[in-house]
Amino acid sequence: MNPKAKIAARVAKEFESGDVVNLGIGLPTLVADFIPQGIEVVFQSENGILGLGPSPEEGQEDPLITNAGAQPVTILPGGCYFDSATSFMLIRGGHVDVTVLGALQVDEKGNLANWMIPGKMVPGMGGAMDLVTGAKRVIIAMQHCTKSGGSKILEECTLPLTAQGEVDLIVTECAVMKVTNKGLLVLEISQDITKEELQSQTGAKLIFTEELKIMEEAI
Amino acid sequence: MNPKAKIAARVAKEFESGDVVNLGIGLPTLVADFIPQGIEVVFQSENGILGLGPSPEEGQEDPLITNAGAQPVTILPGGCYFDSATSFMLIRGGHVDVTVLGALQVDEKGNLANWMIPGKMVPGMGGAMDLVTGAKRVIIAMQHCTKSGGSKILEECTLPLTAQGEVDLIVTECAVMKVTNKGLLVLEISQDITKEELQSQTGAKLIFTEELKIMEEAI
Amino acid sequence: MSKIINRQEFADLLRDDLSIMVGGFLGVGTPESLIDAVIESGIKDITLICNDTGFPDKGVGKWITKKIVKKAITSHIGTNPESGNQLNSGETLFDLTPQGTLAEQIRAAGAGLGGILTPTGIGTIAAEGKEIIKIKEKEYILEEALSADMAFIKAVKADKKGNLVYIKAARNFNPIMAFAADIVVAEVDEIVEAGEIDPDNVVTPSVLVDYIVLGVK
Amino acid sequence: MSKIINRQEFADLLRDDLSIMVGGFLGVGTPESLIDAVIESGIKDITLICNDTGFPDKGVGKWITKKIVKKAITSHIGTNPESGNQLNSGETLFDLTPQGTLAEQIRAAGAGLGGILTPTGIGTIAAEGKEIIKIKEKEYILEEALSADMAFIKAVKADKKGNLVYIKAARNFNPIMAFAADIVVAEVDEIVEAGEIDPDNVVTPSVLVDYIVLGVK
Repeated sequence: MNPKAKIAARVAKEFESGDVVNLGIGLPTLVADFIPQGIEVVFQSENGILGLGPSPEEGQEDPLITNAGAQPVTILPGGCYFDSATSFMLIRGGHVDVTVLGALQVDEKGNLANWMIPGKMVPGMGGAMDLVTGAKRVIIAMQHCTKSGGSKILEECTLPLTAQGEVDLIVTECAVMKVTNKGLLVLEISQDITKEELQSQTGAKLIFTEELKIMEEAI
Repeated sequence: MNPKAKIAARVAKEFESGDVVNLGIGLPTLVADFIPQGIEVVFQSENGILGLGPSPEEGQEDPLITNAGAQPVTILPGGCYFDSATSFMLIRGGHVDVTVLGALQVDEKGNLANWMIPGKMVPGMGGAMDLVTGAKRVIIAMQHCTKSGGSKILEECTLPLTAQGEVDLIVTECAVMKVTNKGLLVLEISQDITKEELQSQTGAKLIFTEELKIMEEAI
Repeated sequence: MSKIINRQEFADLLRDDLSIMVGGFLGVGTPESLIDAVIESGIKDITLICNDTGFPDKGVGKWITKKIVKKAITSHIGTNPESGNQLNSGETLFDLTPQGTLAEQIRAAGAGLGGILTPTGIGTIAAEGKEIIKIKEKEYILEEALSADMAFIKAVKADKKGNLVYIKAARNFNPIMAFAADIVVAEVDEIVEAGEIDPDNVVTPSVLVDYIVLGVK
Repeated sequence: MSKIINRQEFADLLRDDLSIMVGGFLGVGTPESLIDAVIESGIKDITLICNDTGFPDKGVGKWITKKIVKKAITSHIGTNPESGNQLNSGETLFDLTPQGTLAEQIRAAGAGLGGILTPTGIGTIAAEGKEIIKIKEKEYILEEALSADMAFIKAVKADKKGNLVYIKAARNFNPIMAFAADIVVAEVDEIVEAGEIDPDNVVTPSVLVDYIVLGVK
């Protein structure tokens, strides 16, 4: 299983039936493909859809039914459309249970940086700041290190923040980490890495729970 | 013609085609019956209707189509319904051109008191404060004096205000008065009253325009 | 799990001292069955948030008549003489608020905003004791967001997931209250299958509604 | 007087230095015909308010490509490389705003509110230079209301009075922009008689719309 699928599959296990979930662009979008059988979540997209369904068959795309990344999607029976103000009432008002987002950096205080690299990449924050501030639970789904091998998990973010202290859980291909007021608590670790290796690849001090589990590969 | 009909008919002449108009409960509601031929206004009601039509025939009342005073009304083709937040977006946001309201007191500074008499009558302000603050133009339609003969037009309101300095025009059975920064300017006077009589029945100093007209009786 | 509950299951949600938003405008678009069920449940000391207190025998006015309301936050009580009596006697507290402010305070709570900045009420007793904020030379009252433990709303139709549509002037405060309470119960005239309401015409999205009760006609 | 105008009459409304809101989300629900007509008109120095700057050849991105925008207030420019280039060169000003804040600022202007109190952006550069208001121990940024000279919006259908309905995800910013500009022009795919749209399904009330233009398919 490739790392992205592994991360997405693990994140998908965090949901409970009835959860309203907003998935960010990129890796987080993959999470929709791994929802466990018997769990029914409702996907929200900030461009104004509730009840997103699977990707349309090729040739069946409707140009007016897209997600917030402009990819074609579908809507399930019982879904609905609304305007942007209503969409962010849902998001900012705490009516979205979980948001899953990627990160450039995340730190042990739950700070998140995922919207710009000064002087280099300034796409704008889109709906990310509202999602991270408003959703009841914020899960970061990302590869553990940057392409050059640097750690994305730090004592303190150095890039401009998306939100302060809002991250609840970090899921990478190496581990599942919970943000606590004592620091990052490792709940699960991948079978192909040791605690020491994980710590060495992480820019913040890790705490390991006594009930540390092996991070399961999805089937 | 009775005084109330005279007032309502005169107010109705203030509208231009296309005006969005909200009529208060009581005397102002009568204004709808006097819209001049050729003038098409759109009536808004704060309980969530745009495009109110004439009162329904007896027996044709729809309990779900009422005005803000719970009286049965009708809706014209091209009318629509909306919620209370949207209704007050229209009102507070300046999308209502004219509101016509009654008054307990109104003063030469354009202050209005029409929602309570301490210790005596405390019905609540309903939508009146929003209407007077938000509508582009505020017309007061009321009988010139109280039942006991006291003046309702004062130098300064003594009752708790509905809004400060928002009144534009006052129409009574005796006169049409414009609120200016120099005071109350009488534009029209009823044929059955002299300037001196009008002043004696008014608790604020009146200024008479040089082009003073006789207040026409509606046909 | 189905969101559809009966009146007994509804009564089981209730307790004393709840803050409750109730939709409706002078008895139009009011969840009358839920209002009656609350009276039957015997709970008391309600903090009521609603546009108006209806009539003595219609809408939330029935709660005023039964004296189960401790405090009412509302824009108008003039159509219910019982409200006026209880205000004068001090038996019930009435917090009178401009209608547009009330609507926007409720919406702000549902939208996760801290409050609103409204020009309505400047220079009146509605501004007393409140923070005034000046923006571009104009004064606004800071009014705090207003949420509640429960909202009882009325729609004409629900699908089984909880999507709601309203009819005519019976919409009023119902859609905004659906955003602003911990538990939202919708009384409806009709329940249809998911997918039977055109997704463009849904006014209240399903996820806001916790329970659906079929109203007694 | 009819609200229906043709492209020439639309062009006659335009001038340099306008602030213009444009509906749409990454080119979905965008008034493409009006966007093209603006380019043809030759006006420049637009202050643009929109969710995103679309793509170089789609949506308001076309205005960026043509360099007729002086300043853009928007939440996202990442899908239009030309925006990034002009940001880096300093040729165009970009005021990046969180999407929910932008939506609510526009709505506030349309609703006659002075601004909004949002928790979004606290502790980030989005809060820099802005007033922070504490309500019940929680911090909120005071963001001012945002209005414009004109709003160009896209709906699927209008009736002749100007009532609008939207379809699918093409609704987005259009309904709130209809409240927030001095002149509102709606591009639609279809114009029907007054009364043909169910009054319960109208999303944008007629009185907000000044002009209707039938879009070029």
